[in-house]
Amino acid sequence: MSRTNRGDGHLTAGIDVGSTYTKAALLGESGELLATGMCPTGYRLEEAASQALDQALTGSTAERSDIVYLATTGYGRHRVSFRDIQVTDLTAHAWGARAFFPGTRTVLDVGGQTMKAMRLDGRGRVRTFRLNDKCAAGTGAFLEKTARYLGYGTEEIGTLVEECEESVPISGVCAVFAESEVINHVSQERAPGEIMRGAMESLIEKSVRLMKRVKMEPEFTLVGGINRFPTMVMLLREHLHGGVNVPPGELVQFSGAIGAAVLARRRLEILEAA
Amino acid sequence: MKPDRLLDLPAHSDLEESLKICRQVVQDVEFPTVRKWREGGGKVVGHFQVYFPEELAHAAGLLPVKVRGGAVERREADSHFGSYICSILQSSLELALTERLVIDLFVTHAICDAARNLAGIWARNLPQPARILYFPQNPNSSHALDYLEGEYRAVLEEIEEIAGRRVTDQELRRSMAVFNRNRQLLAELYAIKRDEPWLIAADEAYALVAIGGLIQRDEHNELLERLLPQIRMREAHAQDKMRVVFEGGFCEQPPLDLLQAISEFCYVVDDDLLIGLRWIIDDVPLEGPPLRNLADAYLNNSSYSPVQHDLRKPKEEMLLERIRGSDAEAAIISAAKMCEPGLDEQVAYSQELEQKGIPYFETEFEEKMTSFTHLQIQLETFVENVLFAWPSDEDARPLLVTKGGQW
Amino acid sequence: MTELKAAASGVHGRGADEGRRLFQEWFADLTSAAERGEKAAYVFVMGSLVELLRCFDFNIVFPEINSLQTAVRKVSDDYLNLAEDHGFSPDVCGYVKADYAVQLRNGDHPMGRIPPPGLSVLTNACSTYVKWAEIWGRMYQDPVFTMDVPGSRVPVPLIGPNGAHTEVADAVRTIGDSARFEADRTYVEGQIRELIGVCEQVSGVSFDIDRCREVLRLTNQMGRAWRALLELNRNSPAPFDAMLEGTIYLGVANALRGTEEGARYFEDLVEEMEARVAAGMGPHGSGGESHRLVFVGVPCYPIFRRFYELFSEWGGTFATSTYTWFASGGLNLDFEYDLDRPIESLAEGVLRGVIEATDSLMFPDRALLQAIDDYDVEGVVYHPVKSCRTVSTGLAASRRVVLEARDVAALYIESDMMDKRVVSEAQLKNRIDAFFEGLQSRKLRKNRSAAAES
Amino acid sequence: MVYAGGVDVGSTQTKAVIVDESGAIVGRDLIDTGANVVAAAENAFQAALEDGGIRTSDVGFVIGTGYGRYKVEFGDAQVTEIVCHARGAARMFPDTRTVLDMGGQDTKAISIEKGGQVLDFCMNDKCAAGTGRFLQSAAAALGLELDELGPTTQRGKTPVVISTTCTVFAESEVLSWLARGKSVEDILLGVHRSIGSRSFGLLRRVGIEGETTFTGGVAKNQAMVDVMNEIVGTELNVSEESHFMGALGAALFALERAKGAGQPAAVGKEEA
Repeated sequence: MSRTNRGDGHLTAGIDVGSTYTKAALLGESGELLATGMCPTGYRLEEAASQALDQALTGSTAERSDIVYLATTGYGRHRVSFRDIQVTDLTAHAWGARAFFPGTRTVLDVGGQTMKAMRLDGRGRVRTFRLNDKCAAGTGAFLEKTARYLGYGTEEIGTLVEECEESVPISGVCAVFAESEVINHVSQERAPGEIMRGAMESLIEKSVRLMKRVKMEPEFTLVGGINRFPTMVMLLREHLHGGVNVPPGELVQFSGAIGAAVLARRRLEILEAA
Repeated sequence: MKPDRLLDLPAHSDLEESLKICRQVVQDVEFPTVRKWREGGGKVVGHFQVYFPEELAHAAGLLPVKVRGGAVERREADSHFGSYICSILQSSLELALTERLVIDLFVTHAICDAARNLAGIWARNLPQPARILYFPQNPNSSHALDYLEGEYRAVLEEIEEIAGRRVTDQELRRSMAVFNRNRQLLAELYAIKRDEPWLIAADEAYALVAIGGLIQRDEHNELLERLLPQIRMREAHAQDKMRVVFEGGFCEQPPLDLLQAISEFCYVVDDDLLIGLRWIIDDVPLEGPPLRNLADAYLNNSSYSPVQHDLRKPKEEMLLERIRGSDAEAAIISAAKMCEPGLDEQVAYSQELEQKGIPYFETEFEEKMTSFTHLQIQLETFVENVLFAWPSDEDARPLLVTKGGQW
Repeated sequence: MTELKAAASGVHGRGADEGRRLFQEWFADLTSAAERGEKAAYVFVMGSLVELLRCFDFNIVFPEINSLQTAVRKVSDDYLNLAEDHGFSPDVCGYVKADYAVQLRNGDHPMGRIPPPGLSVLTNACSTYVKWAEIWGRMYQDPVFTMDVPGSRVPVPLIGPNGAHTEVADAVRTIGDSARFEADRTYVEGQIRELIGVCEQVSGVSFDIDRCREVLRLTNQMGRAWRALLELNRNSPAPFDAMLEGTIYLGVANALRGTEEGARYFEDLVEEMEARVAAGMGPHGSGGESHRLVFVGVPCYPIFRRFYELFSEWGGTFATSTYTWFASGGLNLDFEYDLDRPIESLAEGVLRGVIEATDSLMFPDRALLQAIDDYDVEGVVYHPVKSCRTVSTGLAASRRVVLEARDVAALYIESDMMDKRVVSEAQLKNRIDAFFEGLQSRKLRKNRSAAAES
Repeated sequence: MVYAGGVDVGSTQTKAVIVDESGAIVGRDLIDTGANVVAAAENAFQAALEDGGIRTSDVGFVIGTGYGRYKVEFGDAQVTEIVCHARGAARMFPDTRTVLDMGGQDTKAISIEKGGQVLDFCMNDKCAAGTGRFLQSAAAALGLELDELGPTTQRGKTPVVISTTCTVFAESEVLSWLARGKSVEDILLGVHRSIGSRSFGLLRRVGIEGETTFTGGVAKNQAMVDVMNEIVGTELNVSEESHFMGALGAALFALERAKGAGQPAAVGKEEA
């Protein structure tokens, strides 16, 4: 579908085709967030993208033909044939973070498997970024694993950790060895909360190191699945001695899709100016 | 009988086919050209990265081969090293231990602490001689030239022993002329990369350069003389791609697929890949004492790399010069995993580029890597920055509006 | 208590106390120099050229020692993290990173304050020295003098392929090849003369050859004592642990070479060790030396004392350590400066020192076998470290050679000299325990078969 | 009748073996280590006793081994698992001169003398690359159970090249090969070969001589055995009891001690 085929509703959309969920966001003519949609990704990526988008459309009064420009992101971004452009997660999250918090200069994105830090300039460019592409592994999955090992659900972690003052240090570079450190602490009968706190602190430390490597500047914005752990946000704030922006409420998980939608708007602007 | 041709190119093969074959041979860990040479009774001087005066081997009728590792499964070499060693060192030894690459004289250099150690490990495990050629790390001393000339003489004597004959100055000069011509042709290739980068992709150009380290240079010259005009005539149109410098390929080599991945998003307008083959910049004078001239060219008429120390050539300034000289917009600052000098230099490079406001990104690679997802995402992100950025900070405005403080 | 023991206990521990005092004084001097706004000459342990620099009244800084002190004092993490935040990779030399962080913190160091470099003097004995000094050049624009010292060109293995034994002929090394060696010596001497010019310029002091002679004489004196000290450990029990105490002595030897105090310190130390030998005392007190070992590499500083205990708990003593060879600036060599030709001889000393040090790292087989025989050891402990490829690259290969050539046990453990993240005490302990279990059963079997024969 | 026991407390599983006077296994048990290591050691030991129908009081000596060897609170002494694996392998295959033990988070190569005394050993130091964990991660990424790994891999023909050695990144690399259209079988074969090559590197470090015995839980995976046989170029010994080898070794040491009380300990540190 080319741009000229679209209607004149002046809406833009962003779809984030992630490995587990696909999310869509719809922006109105003046940049207001109209609606969002979400569905499991499954094997048929295009279908998932359609479904998420339709869900968003249902939540608004608009129709597909009102969308003038559509951007995709996420791992399936190339697999959506009705897109106008695709952008990487890095770009989408950077712009998503900036959309929520225009003063954002450093974005930390912690997901299940990867951790990314980006520094932006005032013009919206990603100045530099870093991925945890070395073996030093520290990601959300480690937290979940630790919690599961200790016999707690993700939602119980908060209270567990907040009740503890102390934490046991978990230092291993290798995530596998880190797990055995956890096992070791358990066998030494350290309190689960202390171990969990240690795991979180080790993850925070790794995040902050990554942010330092991109020469972080405030404001900081945290995106990605890690926001499901409010305690992590709290600890990160403590560690950075100050504010960390977190996308509001349910929108946390839509920062990629919203970023893509915003990028669609920006691209449209450039094209119209030309 | 030594073969005249080591590269099996079908008669009248066109540019595409020639490039394809060069690509294959460069990646072939069985080293077919070297094998052919040896089967014809020829002897081989294998020199580890970065630079070696190959003219010495050529003049003696030996084949100088650039030892630059390879993407080979390591079974024999691993056990000779510790955990924190770069891949090229291990794969180079693996190639020799498995007799895929048989070398009559192996020369390594004190380019880094690991490579220097390679000589000892080589000598313990392989029957052929190995030696270290110490290039002066104080090229600013007035004694460096005398010293290096002396070293070249000693290496030449060892080569003569392998060749079983003496090498005359006349022969050296003839070889120097061949290599001068070779470097001119490589410079022409790089001029194409710089001026019309759409005519040749980074991996294609790399294959054309790298093949030189596997065949005699006379043959390489003929190849380049035939192909360069064809490259200039190639049907290709310029795309809107970012012009970048790729830095970090002076020793371990990134896989061709990595260069190809970069080419999808960027034009690599200059790089330091196999810089040793292009180390000397202007022609080495043929008049005067040959060894001294070669030594002088190494010291005073040469490129730069993180493993040569020279107060006259601060590396970060040399990089800026490379970026300016090739009119690049950005730089890919890479280093091989576990490469101490490369990783150390990355810090200086990125600090300098940061200060100068030149976009860059840092990455690490390994010769045996097969997955480039991380790199591709970073490259895409780079390109996107050009597509979406505001012209200036002042122009930037919020694109998401809130309704009375509500999202 | 016997008289001998009483005599020994009178001097017992003197070297350790005195060493500590000298070290603290040295850092106190550096701190006050830094506070006065003075700069220092930065040098490295392999090929330090300290003798020359003393002639120009430079404050001397050994960044390697500063860095390892951050690990011994358990704060290296802070320093490494800071450097990594500035872009350094986790995979590069921890010494470089810790020093970089010291510089970023204006010389702030757990032992005091380190003045910044006004001149850096280095050799290519370690290629990382070269990268390191380039960093200071960028930070301070200080003059950097890289003394190019060519090492052995042709390695000849002790045991070649297929286990064929070939004796190492000295002729293949540059040492012993008179023409080649003399050419290299002249090359180094030429550079030393250039360096003298640089030093005069930086310090404003003119070179005094008699002063140089005196400094060289003091190093000769220290060297004689150093060699006597190492030699004393051939006794059983060895009077000191070459990995633990040997490392402490190394620090003093580097910091104070070419000084009156330094020379006297080692003469006193030899006296103390002679008394210990006479009393049959080892590092663990009297007796208790169950297993004599040789240590290859650099110690694990982040848990230095504990690392030592992991061996000493099993009665293991390091009779010698390659560290006390390659990091002693050539003091271990049977070489003395010729005071009639100071500069020529200094060139020879630097050349020999660097060649022997790098040979002992790159081609260590012969020296190790010699040590196994001389010190009568039953086990070799290889400790390659992430930080240092100079020391670590060839150890796995050397280990194979040594095991083929001698009936000894070998332990190969990897960790780091600076980076706690790759030091796992539980892992180390597991391997060290297994090594000693092997040594024990080896000993038991030997005793049994000896008993059966008689 | 004199019995002796060995308890091997590993990071994921705890194994216990009871041997009789002749050194033959008469009772065995394997349980997940879980969070309570002390209890795991006790439970495994009790279950092994039950398996052999033997009373605690009949057991003369117990040795603990493995990472949790100091958690075997009822143990009389501790010995490292390196020495125990060697001893166990030598018992099962007396001509063993080299042992390859592939466990959950470490892989070790051990060279031994006749009788099982350790001459030399090497282990993975830096990380969990090339260990059983790597296989687990790959299996998880492909949604397979551990016992399906072997049969699936055996159907592979052209292995992919796995470039990462990091266990954590194994998952994403496996997924990226899937995305590129490679079959599960070929990917798994690639994973097995990658581990095989790394293990071979360790074996080369200690030198491969005489018969090689493959121990540890991973030796239960026939595909891994096939790959190792191919790489080493000879048939490796694999016992039905491969995962009990450490516990067996410990039990054999314990038996020596139970029989020859009063003699100096051949190995291990005795409880004070």
